[in-house]
Amino acid sequence: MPVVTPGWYMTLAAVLFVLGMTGVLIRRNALVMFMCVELMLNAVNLTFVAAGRAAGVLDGQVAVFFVLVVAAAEVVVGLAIIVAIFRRRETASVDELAALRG
Amino acid sequence: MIPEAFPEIAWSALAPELVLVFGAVALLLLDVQRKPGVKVLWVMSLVILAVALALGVWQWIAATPEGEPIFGGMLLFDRSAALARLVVLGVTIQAMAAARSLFAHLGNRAAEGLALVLLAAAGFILMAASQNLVMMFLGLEMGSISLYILAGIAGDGVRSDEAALKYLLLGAVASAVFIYGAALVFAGTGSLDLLGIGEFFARNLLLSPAVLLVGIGLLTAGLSFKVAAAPFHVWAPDVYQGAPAGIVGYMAAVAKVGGFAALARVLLSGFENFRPDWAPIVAGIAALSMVVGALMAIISSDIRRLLAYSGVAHAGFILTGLASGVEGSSSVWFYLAVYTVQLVAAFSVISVVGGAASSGSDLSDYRGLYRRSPFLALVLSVALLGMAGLPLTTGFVAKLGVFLWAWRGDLEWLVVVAVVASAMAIYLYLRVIVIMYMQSPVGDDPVLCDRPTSWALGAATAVTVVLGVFPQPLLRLVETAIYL
Amino acid sequence: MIELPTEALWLVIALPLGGATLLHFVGRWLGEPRAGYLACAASLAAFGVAAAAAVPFLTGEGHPSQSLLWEWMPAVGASFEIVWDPLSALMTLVVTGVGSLIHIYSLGYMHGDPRFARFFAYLNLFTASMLTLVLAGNYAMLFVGWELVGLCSYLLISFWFTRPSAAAAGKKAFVVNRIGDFGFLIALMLIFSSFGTLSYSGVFDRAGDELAGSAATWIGLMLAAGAIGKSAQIPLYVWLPDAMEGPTPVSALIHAATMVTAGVYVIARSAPIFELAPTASGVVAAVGALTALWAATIAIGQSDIKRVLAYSTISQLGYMFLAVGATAYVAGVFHLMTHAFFKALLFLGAGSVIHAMGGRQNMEEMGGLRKAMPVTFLTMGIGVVAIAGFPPLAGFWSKDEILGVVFNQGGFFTVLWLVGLITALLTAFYMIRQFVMVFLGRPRWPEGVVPHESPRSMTVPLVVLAVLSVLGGLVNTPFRLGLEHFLEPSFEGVKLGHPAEGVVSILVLAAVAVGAGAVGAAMAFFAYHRPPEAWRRFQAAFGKVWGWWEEGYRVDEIYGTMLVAPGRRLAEEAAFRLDLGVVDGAVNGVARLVRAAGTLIRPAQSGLIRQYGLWFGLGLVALLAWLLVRGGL
Amino acid sequence: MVELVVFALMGAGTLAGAVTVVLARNPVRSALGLLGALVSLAVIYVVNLAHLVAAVQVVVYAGAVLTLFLFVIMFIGVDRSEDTSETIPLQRKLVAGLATVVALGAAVLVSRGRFSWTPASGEAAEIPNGTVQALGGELFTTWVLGVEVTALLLTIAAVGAIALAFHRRSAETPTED
Amino acid sequence: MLTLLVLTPLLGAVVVALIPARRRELHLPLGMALSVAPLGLAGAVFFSFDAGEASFQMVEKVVWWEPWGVSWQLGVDGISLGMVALTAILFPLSLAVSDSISHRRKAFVVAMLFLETGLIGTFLALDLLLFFVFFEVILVPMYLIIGVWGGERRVYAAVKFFIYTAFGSALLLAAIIALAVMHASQTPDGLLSFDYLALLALDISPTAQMWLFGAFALAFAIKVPLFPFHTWLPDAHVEAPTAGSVLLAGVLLKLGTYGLLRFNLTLFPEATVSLVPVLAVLAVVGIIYGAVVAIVQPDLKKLVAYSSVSHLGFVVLGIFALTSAGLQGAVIQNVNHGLTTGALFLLVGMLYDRRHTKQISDFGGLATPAPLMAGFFLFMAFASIGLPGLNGFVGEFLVLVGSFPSLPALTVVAAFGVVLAAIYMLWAYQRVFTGPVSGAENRKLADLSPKETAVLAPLAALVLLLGLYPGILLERTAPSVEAILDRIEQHTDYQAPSPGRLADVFLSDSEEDS
Repeated sequence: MPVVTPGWYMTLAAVLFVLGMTGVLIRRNALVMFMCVELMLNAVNLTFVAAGRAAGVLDGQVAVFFVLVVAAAEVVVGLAIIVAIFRRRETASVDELAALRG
Repeated sequence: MIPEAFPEIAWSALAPELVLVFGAVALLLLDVQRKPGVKVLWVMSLVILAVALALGVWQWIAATPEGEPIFGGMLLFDRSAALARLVVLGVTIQAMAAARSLFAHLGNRAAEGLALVLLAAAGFILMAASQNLVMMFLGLEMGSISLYILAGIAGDGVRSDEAALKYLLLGAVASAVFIYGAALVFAGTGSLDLLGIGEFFARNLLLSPAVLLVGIGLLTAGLSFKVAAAPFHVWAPDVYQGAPAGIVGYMAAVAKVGGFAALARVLLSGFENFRPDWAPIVAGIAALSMVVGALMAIISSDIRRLLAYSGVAHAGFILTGLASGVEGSSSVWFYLAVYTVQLVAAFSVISVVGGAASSGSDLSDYRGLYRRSPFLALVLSVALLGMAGLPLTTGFVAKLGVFLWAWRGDLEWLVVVAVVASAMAIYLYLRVIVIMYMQSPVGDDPVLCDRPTSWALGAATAVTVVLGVFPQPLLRLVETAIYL
Repeated sequence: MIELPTEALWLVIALPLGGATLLHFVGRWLGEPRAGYLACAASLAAFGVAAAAAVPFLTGEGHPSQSLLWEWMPAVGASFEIVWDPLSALMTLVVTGVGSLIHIYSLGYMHGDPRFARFFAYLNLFTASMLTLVLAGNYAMLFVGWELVGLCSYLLISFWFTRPSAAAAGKKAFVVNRIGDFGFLIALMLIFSSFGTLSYSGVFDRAGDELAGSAATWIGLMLAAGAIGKSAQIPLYVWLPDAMEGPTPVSALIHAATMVTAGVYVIARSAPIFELAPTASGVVAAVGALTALWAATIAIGQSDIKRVLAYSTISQLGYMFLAVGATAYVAGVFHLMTHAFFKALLFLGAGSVIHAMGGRQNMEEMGGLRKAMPVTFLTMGIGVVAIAGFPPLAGFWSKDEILGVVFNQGGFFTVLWLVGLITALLTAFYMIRQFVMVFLGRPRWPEGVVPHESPRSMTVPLVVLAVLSVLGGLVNTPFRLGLEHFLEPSFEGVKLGHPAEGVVSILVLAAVAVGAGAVGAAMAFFAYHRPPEAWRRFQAAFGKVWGWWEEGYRVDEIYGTMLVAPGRRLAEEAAFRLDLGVVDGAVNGVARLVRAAGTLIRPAQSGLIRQYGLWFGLGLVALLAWLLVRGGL
Repeated sequence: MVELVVFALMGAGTLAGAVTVVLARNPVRSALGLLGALVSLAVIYVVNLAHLVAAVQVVVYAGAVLTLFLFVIMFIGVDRSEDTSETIPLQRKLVAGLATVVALGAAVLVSRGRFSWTPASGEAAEIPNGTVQALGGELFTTWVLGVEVTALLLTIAAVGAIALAFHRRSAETPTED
Repeated sequence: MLTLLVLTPLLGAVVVALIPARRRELHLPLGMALSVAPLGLAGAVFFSFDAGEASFQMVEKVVWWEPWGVSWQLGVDGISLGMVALTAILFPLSLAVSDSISHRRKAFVVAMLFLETGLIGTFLALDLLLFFVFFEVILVPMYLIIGVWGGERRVYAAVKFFIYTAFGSALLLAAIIALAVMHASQTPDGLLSFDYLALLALDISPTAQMWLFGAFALAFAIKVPLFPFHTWLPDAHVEAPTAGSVLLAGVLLKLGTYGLLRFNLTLFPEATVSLVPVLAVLAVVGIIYGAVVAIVQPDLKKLVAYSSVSHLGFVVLGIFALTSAGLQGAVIQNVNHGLTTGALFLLVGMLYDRRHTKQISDFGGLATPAPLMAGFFLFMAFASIGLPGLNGFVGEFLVLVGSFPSLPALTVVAAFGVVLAAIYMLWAYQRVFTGPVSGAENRKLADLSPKETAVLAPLAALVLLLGLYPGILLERTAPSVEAILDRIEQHTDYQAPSPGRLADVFLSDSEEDS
């Protein structure tokens, strides 16, 4: 019976991070992209927890707490901007926001 | 259960930031209560900044090169942090002095705007002083989120929205990458504290630090995004073009100061032992930034994009100094201090010429600016020549500094790339000067700028030239601001 | 007589130079004729000083001396220093003497020219330059004079610069001379590299010891190249006929009597070097002989009075080259001197004729001028006889000595002697032809031309020169080698070529030469002392050949198509195709390349957030990959 | 043993949720996928003795943040399926390539045993118990500055949201561009 | 004294800048008057210079950017002396002919005076970084002079000039940094230093010398300009206003040759010796190429510009001949070219002011209406051709005779440039000034005004003086030049050829046959 080590969690977190990143790259709905960013941050959180467990310190869990708050703040601001854009453009697709380029 | 070792709260060390934060809150409350005029709020914010700067100077004098850890090692207020504070506050004042018209345009949202500026400044200062990776992340987010909002707050429509969303989305990804890097470093060392990390390396001999290498890479990439270094720079031109002109200079400058301070602290203080590993990638990013920045700037026809790309190139120059190691950080600081002044001055001119909130900034608007406003043309020229690194401007001294240290740090190839790129870049600055001085004006109407703006611009120009000829004071100053 | 210290010789140069400077600045204010008087005075004064200084050599008490004026370029051993020995003395006297006469002549000839004073300024400047050349104590200073006379030649040929042909001729003269100078410069470099100095004394004293044979040959050849340019020898003679665009006194002074002889002077001066370089000497002699014949044939076909004389000059210079090439330096210098007399005389006479004919130079429009201008007729007649080499006039003695020396060298030189002999025949032919066409027969003057004798200022020099042409040859006859003794100190240690000893051979050779001349003269007289239709018939008998002669073998055209046109095309290709296209194109190409590189990466900046994210991801992965691969993965 | 089962189940749940977020056509489904992932993670946190974190995860994330998401989705009316075809050329291929490279790299690292963490000392370490008390002690002593900063962050977010909303109202009326 | 000399024009610039723009009639005369002050100072320096002394004189040193070992260090030796004097002479003259500058006259005068400070500073700087600062700063006023007051394609020309030269100096900066760092690593206290005299003591490996030499040489080759880096020059000259052309040709180009002589030869002796063939070949190609291209130029100014390429080839050849005569020739030819070509550009400018064209085909027979101008042009043309007695000859002759022992074949080719010079100069003169007057505008062309004559006369006098008595300069130059040669001989196994030996070496092939 294998013992679950922190490494397992970290690997899971890595996969989650990559999934989140992939989502950001392939989805064009800004809201979904934000969700994917949340996935990435959750991967970070899982890593922190697992690493904290491995190191035997609480710092990892404390870090999760802060990351959580940051994520919340980002979401608030992000959603406000998306709402603002949607009001004006009737779209949440980031592909249609490419006036600035070159 | 109250731990007996409740950390001492070093209020005095944080005095400037406290002033900023309480000032911001005061502005918001005042706005809610009394609805004072924009001018009152604006003057207030300047006063707050001035007080903070004064306290910052006091703190600079008090600071020691080794620094003093406060808040249980969350922050390290050493000379470099104190210098970062001075630079951030300095350019904030410079930018704010020239930004009255922007806040006038914001109308009833001026208080929010001003508060966000102050909070962003505080955030980046904290970021620069952070000794702890999570703390650094918090400072980074405090500054960045404020900037995301500022990018979207005052713009005149679609472009501003787009800029804000781009900045936010990509910034969030970059933040995630950064904090993931921090997490991996934590996994590899069991510590989030840069000093602790350093101690860990002192205790353990690591043969295969793959986790750490990835962590370093992610941290570097995340911060490279913030300072707009290639290939993590693509957002910068779009955001600089779309965000309100009156605030872009400030946004660019403080983000660069905070980002580079953090990068320097992480790499030089935490991972000094890994220099053989990270120096090549930093050098690579530097080279790529210089070349790509110059190439793209040459073909852009919008002055804001041009400056954004030139900013990419400058990030490359600064990284050149950074890659050379601890000693080179003094040159990084010199560069940051003088470049941000030029950057803010240039964008201030842009906001005067194109309107503080508008996003129109086509190069053709600058045709014959010399005739419409000799003063603005001169200011912009000096700023551009400074960025070009022409002797007798601070830009030259700054470039010389990073080149010198890079050469001493055995990065000869990078210096060669850098000098070639800087020669290439001269063309793009000249192009603007040509347009201003050697083409016939688009209109006859003179471009006027208000008095505080003029003062700010005049001061920036004077600083660029005077410190360009006699840079000794600043050189001595930054000499002590290295990451021991 | 007061003996002049050689230190004061700088006056010889300074006087005409001062005159030139003065005339340059205040000439217009002085006006005619005072400006001319000033110039004549300067020239005569220089003659006086030179004569006074030359006295010791005549009395046999003089010693060659060298005096330093001031340092010029110490690094290459060049300074302004004057050498005073019999050779330079003789040259100085010829230059100032003949020069003074021509100055005086010009008083009349240039009468009424709006730039009268300027003309005399140039004449004086020329005199000074030529004196710099002959008095120079080192090759560098020689080169100064060498080039300055070229400058004066340029200025004087294109004196009437509003005539495009005159302007072109001046430029041509200078440029062609420059080609020769190119060789001369190389000679100077070789000399400096070989000796570390350019001073005559330094060079000649050590020539025998330090000069490798090949070096001497090269130096000799390169010096000869310079001389060929200046003395209008094949292949660089083409400038001289065109130089006739200048006022006639200029042709007389510069393009007959003095400047063109500089080449001969240089070779004579460099005798110690040529002595070590028989090959170079041989080349000089061959070139001289060939030129003599070549130019003489062309002279036959000319109908312009001055062009005949011009080709004659080239031909005579060929004689001098033949002489110095045959190491008969004295004979060469001797002919140089006599030629200066009679050719100056001929040119001035021709000038007188042109003056009388109102500027016309075509001999076919002349004829029968004998009565209209008797002094000119007589003096020019003397000149013709002198150049044709009839005894006892000057030309006979000098030419005869040359032919004698050449014959005596034997071998290859025998051929050259034969060439010289034919040339003598041709010389007599074309000179008599000219004389007959101009002065004898019936007048063929165009309407409105009323020839008259020239003013006194012009005829007096003619007379003086005529006297010199008669008596000048007597300074060096086989019976009394006066000139050779005189020049001995200058050629100390140099083996001189001599004619064969013995009265019989001298007489036989002389007889052959004179006979050749007589044949030529007779032919010309009978062919041309008839109406023009008869000339045509005579000329037609030569078929195409006469046409070649008339057109000077079309050398100018050949040079034009073979050298000038391709050269110009090359220059145009270089300027407009290579420079603008390739070299500058590369520069602009780099700029374009930079822009192209920017444009190439521009699509990355698409404005699409997701794509930006992708770039971020790519960069990140690349960065991590590098870190890990470096860290051993 | 328990941990292994939890890891297997909740890990699978996390990934399933994540994949749903990434691939679902309907944003509401994505949000629900996110909810699944968040809750699964909360369970994993509990197994790792991060009790407070798990609680906060459920309350703040699954509760507040996700509600906000759903609210906005409904608010702006994009709760319909979207076309998931790719319009940017090469984007998908490059992303796939990137993911492959990352996966391969990670595989190589893991297979070589190079993906190690806190060596030596890590084995003996006691698992930190993230109770409210323990975490609270940490947060309000060592990390007190961080807590203050988070407060500021939330203030900023609030101020920003207000300012951006104002922006809408004021920008709608005047003529644009 | 030297500091004063450098700063006087700057002070002048400030004074002019303070005059209100509307008093435009004051700016030019004042600028001229102010530029006489440095001339006086330069004269004082020239005549108080100790001719027998090889090392730097009147050295002044003030620590400047202390942490990096940068100092304000000035000094003059035989090599810089002539250049400083030349600069000081040309400025009042070029200001005097700038009446045709009609707009932004104040800015023009300020730019000119600023330029003068930069130029004099470059020649006097003994600190490499200070040198670089001056070297680079010059670009700005020159850029403005071309770009603001120039002809039709002025912007293109100005930008090309700026970028091209800035590119060269970029690598120069890298090389200077390398030297400073090298100094830090070779001295016990580990301090950076840019002090030229201190850097001379460095021990630089041959490979490093090659690289550094290359970087220095590229910067200077572009400035000279050496073939094939010359194409910015014709553009810049054609578009620049008269004063700009005069200074460009007269002084700016000399920065390149000065730099080669001052820095390349002394700092990197080994690389110098081994790279002689490269530089000498480029120089000779430049001589011939510049002359050939000049022949067919339809634009008079361009013709003179290309002639500069040719003339400066001589200077470079002289430098890399590495003989005393060659080096002396190079130094004096630097000055000569400044005087004659400067004067030629002045004349072309005067023509342009009168006719607003520079096309040769637009002129013809000008010697009739303007004899004085024709005279000056011819005089300067002959000086440029290298007529003995005028200055150009002294330089060319010294260069040729000096180069022959070390580079015989190349020198022979170079000497042919003398022939080509005669062709392009005299042909141009022929087409512009001689023949019948063409066109009504040419017929009523005004001759030189007294002021213009007064501008040209001093140049003509100097041309003559240096042609006849170059000792005034040579005696001051010789010791410094010898010192450079000594240095090269000490640091390498190179031996400057002594005359009397090498002619045989050169001719040894043919000698074996005989």
